[in-house]
Amino acid sequence: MSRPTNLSLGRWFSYRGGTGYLLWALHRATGVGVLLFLALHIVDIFLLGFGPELFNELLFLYKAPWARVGEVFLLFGVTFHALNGLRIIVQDFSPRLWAHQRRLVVLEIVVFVIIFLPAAWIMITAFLGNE
Amino acid sequence: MRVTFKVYRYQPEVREDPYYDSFSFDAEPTDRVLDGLNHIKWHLDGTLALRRSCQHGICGSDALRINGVNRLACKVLIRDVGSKITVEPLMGCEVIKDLVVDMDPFFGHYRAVLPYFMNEEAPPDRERIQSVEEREAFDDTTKCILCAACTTSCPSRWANPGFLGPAAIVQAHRFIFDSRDRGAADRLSILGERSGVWRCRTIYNCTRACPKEIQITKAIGEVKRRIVDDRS
Amino acid sequence: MSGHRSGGGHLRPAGSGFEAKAWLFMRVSGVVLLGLAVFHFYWMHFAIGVDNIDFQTIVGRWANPLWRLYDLALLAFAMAHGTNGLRYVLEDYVRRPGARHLIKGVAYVLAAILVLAGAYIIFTFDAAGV
Amino acid sequence: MRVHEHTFDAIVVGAGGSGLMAAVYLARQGDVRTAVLSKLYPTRSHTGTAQGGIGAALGNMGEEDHWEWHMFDTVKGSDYLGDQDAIEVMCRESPEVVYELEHMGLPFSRNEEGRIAQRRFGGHTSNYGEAPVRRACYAADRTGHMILQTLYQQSIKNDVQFFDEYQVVDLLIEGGACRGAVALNIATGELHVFRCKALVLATGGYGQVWEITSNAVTLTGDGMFLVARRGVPLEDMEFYQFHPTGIRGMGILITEGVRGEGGILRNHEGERFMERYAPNLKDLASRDVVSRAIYKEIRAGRGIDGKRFVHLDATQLGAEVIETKLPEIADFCRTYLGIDPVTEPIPVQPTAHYAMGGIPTNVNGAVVGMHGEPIRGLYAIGECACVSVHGANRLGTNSLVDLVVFGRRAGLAMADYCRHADLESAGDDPAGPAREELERLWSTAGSDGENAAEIRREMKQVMMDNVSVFRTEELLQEGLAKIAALRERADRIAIDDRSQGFNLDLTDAWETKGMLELAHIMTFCALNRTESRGAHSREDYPDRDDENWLKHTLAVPRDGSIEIGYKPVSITRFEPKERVY
Ligand SMILES: Cc1cc2nc3c(=O)[nH]c(=O)nc-3n(C[C@H](O)[C@H](O)[C@H](O)COP(=O)(O)OP(=O)(O)OC[C@H]3O[C@@H](n4cnc5c(N)ncnc54)[C@H](O)[C@@H]3O)c2cc1C
Ligand code: HEM
Ligand code: SF4
Ligand code: F3S
Ligand code: FES
Repeated sequence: MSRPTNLSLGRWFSYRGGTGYLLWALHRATGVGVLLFLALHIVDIFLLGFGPELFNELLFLYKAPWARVGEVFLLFGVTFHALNGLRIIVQDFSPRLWAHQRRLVVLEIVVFVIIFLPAAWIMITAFLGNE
Repeated sequence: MRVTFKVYRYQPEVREDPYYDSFSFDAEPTDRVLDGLNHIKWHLDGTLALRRSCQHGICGSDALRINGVNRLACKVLIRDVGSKITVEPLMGCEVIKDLVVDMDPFFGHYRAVLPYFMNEEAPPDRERIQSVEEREAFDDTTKCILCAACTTSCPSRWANPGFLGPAAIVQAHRFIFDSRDRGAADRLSILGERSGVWRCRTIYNCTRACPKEIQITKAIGEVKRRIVDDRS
Repeated sequence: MSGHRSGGGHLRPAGSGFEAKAWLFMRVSGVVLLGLAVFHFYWMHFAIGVDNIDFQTIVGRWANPLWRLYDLALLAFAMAHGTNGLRYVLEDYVRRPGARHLIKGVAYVLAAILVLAGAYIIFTFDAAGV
Repeated sequence: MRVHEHTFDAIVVGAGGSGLMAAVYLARQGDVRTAVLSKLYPTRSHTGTAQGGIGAALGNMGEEDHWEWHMFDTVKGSDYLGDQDAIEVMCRESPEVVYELEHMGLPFSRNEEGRIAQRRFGGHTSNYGEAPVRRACYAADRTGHMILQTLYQQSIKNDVQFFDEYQVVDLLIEGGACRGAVALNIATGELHVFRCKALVLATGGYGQVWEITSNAVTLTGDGMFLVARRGVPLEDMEFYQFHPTGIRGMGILITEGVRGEGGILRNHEGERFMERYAPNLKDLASRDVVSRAIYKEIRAGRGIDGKRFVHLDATQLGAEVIETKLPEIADFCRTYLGIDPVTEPIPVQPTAHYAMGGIPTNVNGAVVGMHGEPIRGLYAIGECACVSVHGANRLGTNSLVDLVVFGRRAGLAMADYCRHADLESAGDDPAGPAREELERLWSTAGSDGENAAEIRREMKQVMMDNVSVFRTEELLQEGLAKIAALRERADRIAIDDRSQGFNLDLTDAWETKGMLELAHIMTFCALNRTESRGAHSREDYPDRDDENWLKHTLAVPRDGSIEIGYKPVSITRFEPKERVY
């Protein structure tokens, strides 16, 4: 007879953790996401070796509208992952900052918004302007 | 005020699968959640099983998942959680019955970090001297009551039941940073293993869950630093 | 069920410290990537802009060997960092030991292929020759 | 029902401070096979809640101190009922055991020199009663927690074998010897017979018989009940300590350390009323004195707003002292009362706290019967035992000393005994009576009958109203009758839970019946003792009566009633005097 453990995928998400929990989930998701993009990116760069025709042809893939939406996601992922990673690193190397985690998180979010929103704006308007 | 408790039930001798039961009754806002559970057990349904003892947050018996987050039932008042209260056993532990979980793996991990004072030098006639500052360095982690609220709130532990978990690291920290102890190297080599501190992803659920308000993530961070520093 | 011994053994003998090194590497590479990847991203996406990138952009760029070096470092650090990150994720979610080994193995092979392919093109790309 | 069998040399029942100390000493011998049985995980034991400190005349705080002074204070605190030979052993050995605890790693708070920090506590004085002295060694207000943790850690280090969540439900005492115990494995509902040469009871107190209590819900006096029903007497059961400062309505303890650090009791008029009752030690007089004073204030209508509580004012201590030396107390006030002790007074009322009486033993923890005869192989230590070092009233910090001093002595004595004794037969079906008793309870599951929780609630009320701080013949007679009625009803208890595993409905009912027996014995003994001494305060006999009552009571249930016997008090150094603070 196997006993239940009160643990399932649903419960994972239903645990009311703090911002730390949310940030970790995002860090993980963006890390993996950026890695997947990187894999794709290496493949297309590799195609350089087959000459400009193929490469330029494929580049339009990046310029398709759905790819431009993806670009905003990529911006989000890289910016968030970088900032959140930086926060973790800073805390790791001065543990006394752990006690101020909440303030560091607020700082992180503020900096994120300051960078991400204008950059995303530029990206979107540049794209719309080109259409 | 009228409260409704939604309680996780698992009665293996009666029914194979877990289910939820609801109980509504009148309670004071200043009652502890534990008082509500006792009321259920004593007057509404005697089959409810839960552990409890001291009733004031010292013995560590009644860590439960209350409204989605780990707390001691005897340290939260009803007014702090509202009139709809969901009570479940700790996550990632085998449930024995209702709210009672198997704590053996938890204590197994506790024992794995050599949680006892080690110093084979002959002691002085009187006490070993320790300055107020040296004593302060590990004060926070001496408070741990082994309630398991932290370890069972850690997603890294849910994913990896082998992870020693924050409570065991807290207990190890208490000795590693005790100026009188000589066993730090042994403990650090255990904590430096795969299932040790490196499984901690600084998620912080543990620190939020700790009823003794121990800065657990900070303590884990100090242990990580110590391992890295000792290697270089 | 009989009484348990409270005496606790060691989990395992002291290991190589691989996890400690991996931890430290994630931090160091993180800081490095903060420079390399972020600059790269903002340069390509804002300074130049995706619309303006084509074969010639790269040709121009790689004419300077320093840029090749830059991209090589970016490739190496990002892939090492990302692959180790992927290892963390897989170790968390793939519970069955056999499957875990298999999937990790496949991931490492793929990562290695990508790094080799990327390095190959960076080294061998001959703008004049095309 | 399946019954499992185990054989050991020594069995420790209870894993609080006293049980673990004995276990560590037994395990260190190497050649005595020992097991510890506990109905709770060891770290859940109530020793962990002890706050204020452990008394030892170390003289670390720049004040002179001597174990003889400690002894005098203890004798005086006990209202001269404590056995002075035993008190001498305890006070002389206490510095040694405190150092030993420190060497085991216990993280005491430190003074400027890096030595163990000490603070004042009620009734502890220098130079035979002259002025308060700093004698209580402490680890913030978590002293008991640290003792429990440290001893559990040492048990792990010494490879002690534990049976956690095994509740002992019967003792195999026959023919003047103890041959083992029968325990219920709570998780499975199966019975286990543990045969052994020597067994020590360390099951703690029974504060759950009262309504307002500082004691855990699991402190139900199992050990005392188990020996009593096997014909071993209990000593001095009429003496039960009410601690002056429990959180109003909840009973959660506010350590005497608050007053030790300078906290003051005030009535509705803001008056420091202890000045009237104990001009010399004031708020630091011994507990019986302070508890009575609070009751008198309440009766005179000077409780806060005329209600049944007074104020403990710690506001003059300052945030620094409260946060560093009394952090747990601050946390309790904030969590349960929603007040901040730094700026507001704490509402307190006396709370049932500590059993001075218990299983009679000698200074090695060996249990002695009604006529001084030893019960071979049976030992008792800690709060369930009566050595008697606390007499009619225990001084703060002396229980923790008692645990470790006599825990150690019993461990050593048992090891010695085991080497020479043989394992005695426990009969054909040692688990028989326990099995019948539990099966009878089980068979009531789901049927109509009395609710154990309701009976417990009424018992607590009766004990609070009739047998607490002030007692009279009338109150006690009434209490006795009510308890008798409750005992009768308890025979008709029906439980809800019919399952085997983790049936806490069953154990609750079993404990309720045990507590009623203890309540009966206690009330009977209180009625029997027609004087006032220490915690036993008879308004109809307000004076201490050394002529007739300078003796210990022994009480054993016999055919539905209680048989009473007496034993003399050991007086070696200090002749009884009037007790003023
Ligand atoms: C709130 C509070 C504060 C206190 N502060 C102080 C202080 O500052 N200084 C001081 O000196 N004293 C203090 N005391 C008193 C002192 O802490 C206790 O008297 C002492 O801890 C009792 O220890 P013990 O070893 O006898 O039993 P406990 O620690 O109570 O342990 C009892 C053990 O017996 C086990 N047990 C019980 N029944 C059974 C059974 N049927 N089968 C198996 N196992 C069983 C339990 O599981 C537990 O392990 C305080 C007490 C309280 C309540
Ligand atoms: C831009 C600068 C970057 C910084 C500062 C950074 C920082 C970090 C840090 C500190 C961690 C470790 C987290 C932990 O140990 O718990 C981490 C994990 C990770 N990183 Fe990065 N990183 C960066 C860029 C990248 C890039 C470019 C990728 C993709 C290729 C990536 C993929 C990952 C992955 C997959 C993880 C694992 C996540 C997890 O375990 O939850 N990172 N990063
Ligand atoms: S660290 Fe805190 S949450 Fe974790 S076991 Fe200890 S007291 Fe409980
Ligand atoms: S929740 Fe877990 S990941 Fe670390 S910070 Fe706490 S142990
Ligand atoms: S009952 Fe002891 S911590 Fe809640």
